[in-house]
Amino acid sequence: MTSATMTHSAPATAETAAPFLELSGLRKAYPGVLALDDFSMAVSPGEVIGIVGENGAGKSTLMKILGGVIAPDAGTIAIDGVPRRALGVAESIAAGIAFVHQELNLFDNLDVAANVLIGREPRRGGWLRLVDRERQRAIVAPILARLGASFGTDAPLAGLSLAQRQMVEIAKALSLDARLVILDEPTSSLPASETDKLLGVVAGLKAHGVSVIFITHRLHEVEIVADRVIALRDGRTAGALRKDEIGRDRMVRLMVGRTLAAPEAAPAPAAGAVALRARGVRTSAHPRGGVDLDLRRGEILGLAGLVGSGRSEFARALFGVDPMVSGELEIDGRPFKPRSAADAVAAGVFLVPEDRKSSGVLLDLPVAHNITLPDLRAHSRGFMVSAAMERATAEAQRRSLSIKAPNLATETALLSGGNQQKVVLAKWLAMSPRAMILDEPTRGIDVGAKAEIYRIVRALAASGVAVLMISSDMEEVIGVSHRIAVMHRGTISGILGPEDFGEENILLLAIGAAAKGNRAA
Amino acid sequence: SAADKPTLAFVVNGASDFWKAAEAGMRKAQAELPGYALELKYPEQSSVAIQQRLMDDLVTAGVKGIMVSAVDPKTSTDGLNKIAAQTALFTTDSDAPQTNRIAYIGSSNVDAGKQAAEIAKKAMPNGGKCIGFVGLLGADNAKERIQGMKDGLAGSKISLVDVRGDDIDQTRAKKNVEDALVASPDVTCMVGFYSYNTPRIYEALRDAGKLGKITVVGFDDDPITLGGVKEGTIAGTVVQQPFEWAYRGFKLMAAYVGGDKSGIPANHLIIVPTKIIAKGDVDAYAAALKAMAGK
Amino acid sequence: MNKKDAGLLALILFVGAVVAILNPRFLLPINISNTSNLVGLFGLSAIGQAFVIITGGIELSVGSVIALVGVLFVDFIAVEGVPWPLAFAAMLALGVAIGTVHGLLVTRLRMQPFVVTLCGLLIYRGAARFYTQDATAGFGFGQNFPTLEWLTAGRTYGVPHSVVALAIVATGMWVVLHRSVFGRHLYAVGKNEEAARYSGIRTGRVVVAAYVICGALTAISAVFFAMYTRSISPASHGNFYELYAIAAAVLGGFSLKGGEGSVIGVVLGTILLQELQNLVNLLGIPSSLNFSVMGGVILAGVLVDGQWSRFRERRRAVGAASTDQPITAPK
Amino acid sequence: MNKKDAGLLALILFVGAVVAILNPRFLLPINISNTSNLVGLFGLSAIGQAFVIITGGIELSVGSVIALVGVLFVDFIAVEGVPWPLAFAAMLALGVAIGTVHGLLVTRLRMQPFVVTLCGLLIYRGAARFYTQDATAGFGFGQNFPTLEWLTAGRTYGVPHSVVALAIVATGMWVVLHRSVFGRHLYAVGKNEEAARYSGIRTGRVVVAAYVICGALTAISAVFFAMYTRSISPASHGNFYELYAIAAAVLGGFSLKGGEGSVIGVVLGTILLQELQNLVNLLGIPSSLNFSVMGGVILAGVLVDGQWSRFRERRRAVGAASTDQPITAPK
Ligand SMILES: Nc1ncnc2c1ncn2[C@@H]1O[C@H](COP(=O)(O)OP(=O)(O)OP(=O)(O)O)[C@@H](O)[C@H]1O
Ligand SMILES: Nc1ncnc2c1ncn2[C@@H]1O[C@H](COP(=O)(O)OP(=O)(O)OP(=O)(O)O)[C@@H](O)[C@H]1O
Ligand SMILES: [Mg+2]
Ligand SMILES: [Mg+2]
Repeated sequence: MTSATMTHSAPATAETAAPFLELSGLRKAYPGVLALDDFSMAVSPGEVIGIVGENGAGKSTLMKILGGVIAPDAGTIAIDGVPRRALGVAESIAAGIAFVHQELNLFDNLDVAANVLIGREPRRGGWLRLVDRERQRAIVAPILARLGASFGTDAPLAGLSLAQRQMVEIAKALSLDARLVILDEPTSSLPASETDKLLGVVAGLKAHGVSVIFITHRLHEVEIVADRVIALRDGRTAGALRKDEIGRDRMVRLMVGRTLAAPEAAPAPAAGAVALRARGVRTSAHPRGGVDLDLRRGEILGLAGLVGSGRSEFARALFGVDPMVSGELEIDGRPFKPRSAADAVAAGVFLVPEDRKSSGVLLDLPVAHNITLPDLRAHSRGFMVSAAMERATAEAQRRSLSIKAPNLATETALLSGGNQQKVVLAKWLAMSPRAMILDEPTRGIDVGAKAEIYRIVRALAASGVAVLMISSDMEEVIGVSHRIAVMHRGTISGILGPEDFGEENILLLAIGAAAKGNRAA
Repeated sequence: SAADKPTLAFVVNGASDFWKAAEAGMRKAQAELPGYALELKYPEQSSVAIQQRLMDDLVTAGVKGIMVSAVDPKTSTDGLNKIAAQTALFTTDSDAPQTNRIAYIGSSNVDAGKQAAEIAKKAMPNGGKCIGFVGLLGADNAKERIQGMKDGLAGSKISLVDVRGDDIDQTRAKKNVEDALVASPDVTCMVGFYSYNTPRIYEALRDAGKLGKITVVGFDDDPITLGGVKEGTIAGTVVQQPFEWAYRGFKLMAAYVGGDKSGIPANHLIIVPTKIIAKGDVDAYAAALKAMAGK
Repeated sequence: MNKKDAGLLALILFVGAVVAILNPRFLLPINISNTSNLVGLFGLSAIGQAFVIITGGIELSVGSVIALVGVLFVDFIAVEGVPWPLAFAAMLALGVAIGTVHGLLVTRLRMQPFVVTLCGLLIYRGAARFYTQDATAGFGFGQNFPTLEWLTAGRTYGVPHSVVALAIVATGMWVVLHRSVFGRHLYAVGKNEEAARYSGIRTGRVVVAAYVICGALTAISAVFFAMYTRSISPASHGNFYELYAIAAAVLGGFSLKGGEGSVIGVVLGTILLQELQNLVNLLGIPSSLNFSVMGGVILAGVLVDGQWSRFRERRRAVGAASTDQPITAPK
Repeated sequence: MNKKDAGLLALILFVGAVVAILNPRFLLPINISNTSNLVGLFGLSAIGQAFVIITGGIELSVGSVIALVGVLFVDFIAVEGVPWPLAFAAMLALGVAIGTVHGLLVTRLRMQPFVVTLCGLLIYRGAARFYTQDATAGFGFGQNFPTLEWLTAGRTYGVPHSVVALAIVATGMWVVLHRSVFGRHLYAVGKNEEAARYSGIRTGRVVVAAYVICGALTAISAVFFAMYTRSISPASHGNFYELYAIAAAVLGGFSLKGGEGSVIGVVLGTILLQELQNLVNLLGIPSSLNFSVMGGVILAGVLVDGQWSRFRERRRAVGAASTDQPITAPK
């Protein structure tokens, strides 16, 4: 941080300093939904505010208003006591608000330094407005160092992993000399180790007198860093908690309006036959690895590991969308060589992909069309789609998964994240799966919807389906799985039975060390 | 008003300056035919389909007579007959003798080609090697002119070794000349078969400093072509008389529609011969053009 | 028929009414018959184009294919003496082959449709010109093919058979696009190829099929064009016809991003374009302005449509703010 | 110069070598001078097109603008007697105005660039034809503008001044695109418009600026074309030139999706295209095959480039697997 920041933030503590940002009566409507309603809040220098809320509660909407990306329909935003109706992006930046968006805003065709300083390039050459590359490097390099990044300022962004990209996004916010940094689900694609690093950065910002707004669905992170928590529900403030009041149960109660039972222990796995057998499966991300795994009927096998350990690639290879470099697969004892997703679907191997928006659902199709899409032929007479058969299937799924949608013709985009994820599940449950692969099935989904998804997954396993659940959420892996396999550099570094479940064991295996009391590796 | 008068239309084969003289002929005819509304129509593209639909629409609009320079007369027999069944149809520029057209008024492209050969023979008594340039190699008028020229050159020491097409793209027309100068240094004569080819030859030769060293034979009466002829750097040009076609054509149509069929010769052909314009003829020709345009 | 299509139909009728008032001969059966004949010809290739556009692709080689198929077909039957049904089958096969190659280049080798079909535009045009050495392909005097001519260029009670062909093809393609499994897959692929693939759709095949349909329909329309003009100058025949087809689709409510549009829309778009050409000729507007009128109407149509949609959306947003979104209530 | 550009340069040299062996006259200074003159003319408009393509747009009206500006410019100076610097300024202003309108329609009214510029293609062509009533605009015999002619069509030591103009423009645009803030914003907008907007870039302005640059460069190239042909037939002048410009950009490594490409690439692409045209004439290939040769080479070039990138990517993936992500131990 440079002197600019220091002058803004006299060494005052969060409790005593006067707020520099005050929001009052903010309101924002979208087609069919009131995303934010009469919202007020004040931010003091050096304060870390956690914002929690279910999917669609309005968190991102609030932040977009602060970032100047959208304008509120009503209300005022006062900065240093000067009230305004709305901010533009440039005004927001000028006011010292930095923003790490939930959806990454990076450019594949530029290098790291250009990405960090995009829109604020150091200039030379007068009216020619050339980019001063030397100064650009000089500004970005220390920030990368501070974040402990393993890549340099000139690295092309195209070569970076998701986690590394998230770091670039954070570097961007830091480079702004901000008075307020907004992090919208910054950890949703980060593993525990990177998350810790990020939480450290947040503490550092606070120490420099910078305020932070931290949005996340991972409630324990809020417990660690936040001075204050505001819970949103249906666009309204559902309540606020002081530092000493912050706790998982209280937050959940504010978010959903009641307490949630902790996830029940997984029922004992039925000793089913092997449904899916993988031997030496290698993918292009880890051509030196090789996955050996047996997935049994009726079990939920958790697959943990660090980002980039190759879990998603393995899942996609099973599903036929990514090529397998080598290795063999069997389904119910018969060889299985999926060359496309269609092959996998025909064999009863289904995938709920990591990225719901780009590959899970077709956002502007009606819910019913999404549900029957993979199996349209079964809903057709001759080659004509039968609307009646389609409606029947979709209705059945809607009921059994309790999908909340005005009706089946609603565009899927209008549903909340959790309900969209249920639609993804519904399209596979309507066919009869043999093996179901779930890749981060609750990513970006709120606690209430999570619990429902767990219920669905358990019911699925209980009906004899083999379930492989990839997750970076420790609570989830431990709470839902019957067994946990841990992946490291494209190989399975160990498999844990329920007796050995524990965060430490999983992490040790994830970094390639042996777990304590590990039996099954 | 114009709408009440019987309408006669002259349909050309595509947008080109060539037909500006025909417009002048039409104006002269109009002055003498106050009882008729005369129109000259350009199809928006030089294509059979578009010309056909233009004529269909004219028939629908109730024209009493059409004189057409068919884009492709040889193969348009049925289409032209369809028009002829509904209105008085005349042809011009290139004939369609198999159709039920009432008469053809125009010149012969083969004869024009032969006249070009005359210019070449006169300019190069010791023989030479010619290369030609044209817009569309496959078009009938191009083929007939090329054939006529070859026929006219037969037996002389002059040969037409190649003809390059440019798709009526002026940039390529000029570049083709430049490339020909590079590719065939032994060429002693160049022929511009379409009206714009000769000016492009003239300019490319001028740029290359070869003006006057290579014999240029032209067609039609682009101002640059006429200027070159007068200057002596172009050996001569063969001109058609679209002014006459339009003027006499409209008069003929008006008479025919009015019931007077005496103007139609027995062979249904009214040939307006092409002319060679050499250095000494330019001034008189230009003056005549001016007079015809009524300016 | 959706709202967009209805709006387009209203526009067609309105323009028609204005023209009819200015020149009542517009309504003569023969004029309607002539214009609808061209609607038939251009409509066939426009429907083919529509299938490609729905996948988010574009087919720029249409005009060149019409020229190539035209010269080959006429040459086969008029010069080589091939029986016309055989020649027609060969042309259909050629269209399918061209579509397949384009589809495979786009899906297997991941080339951009614009690039693939731009190269096609150049290559097929050159091939057509080379085949006849730039000469016009046409029928000799008195060379007649009564059955073929009746089928392609004939009229029954004044209805041109090209319109009958368009009606049959449009009906068939309407069923395929709006009612069949394949049509559903087409829309899915056009909207989001990746999500469609992850749903187990063989997206490559769907896209190839769209190009094949386009190739086949283009070949059919090429034969109709050839029998209409009876003369194919390979350098100019069909020039810019792909733009007419694309313009018809765009007027008919298609998005070039894919995943949107209807068969009725593209047929109505074709009708409007031909109506415009007809009115230029009938109202005595200088034909040099023909292109400008067409461009102006397309621009205005798309503009009004876009602004109208945005207006409606904004209104919906305001109206909806009062009602609440159903949320995931915990049980 | 990146690897793609180097590959293209190698291809140009290789083709040149083959042609030179088959016909040594290819290397005559006058031939190189003539061909480079056309590279200059087409290169100017291709660079303009490149700016639009980088934003993910496309400019189809280039050929029509070249015709419209051509007839107006020649008419102004040859008939109306406007001093040529004034006429040139007016043409530049027209180009800028056209670019501004296109840019605003694309950004403000959110119309698709393909649709906007397709309408432009039709409207400007019609306007050019209407302006001269389809007559050719040209100079009278002996009508000379020595300074203007020397500037646009002259040569110095055999170097055509169009090449000098291209060199100046290309250098300037290289700085703009690859070194300036605006250039960086162009790439950002082309790759991810939304993210660029979130980064505080005024994306609308950037896109409009790209269309304005394209309009201005097209107007300049139109004046050069007009002074080269000295005669503008409004119905055919510049037909398909937009496709040449797009083809040059695509050959030069641009993606029509936006965000990719370099000034050197588009210049090299233009050189290759003109080299191909030149070889058709020099090797005595029938001119009917001209288009096919061009199409074939573009297809092959893009194909090889695409497959080569994919191959390299796969190899890189394999190579990268040995190094792992940095990780920290759990607490
Ligand atoms: N551009 C938009 N158009 C229409 N509706 C929108 C738009 N953006 C957000 N919404 C709706 O506004 C509501 C609030 O969304 P917002 O993104 O703020 O939620 P969130 O609390 O960030 O949820 P999540 O935890 O899923 O990120 C949701 O119902 C959402 O569907
Ligand atoms: N968006 C991305 N861009 C570039 N590389 C990526 C991206 N996502 C993953 N990778 C790379 O692909 C390889 C395998 O990643 P994969 O997604 O299979 O890992 P994972 O264990 O599933 O992690 P995640 O938690 O991100 O799903 C890694 O080398 C990673 O760096
Ligand atoms: Mg959010
Ligand atoms: Mg993953």
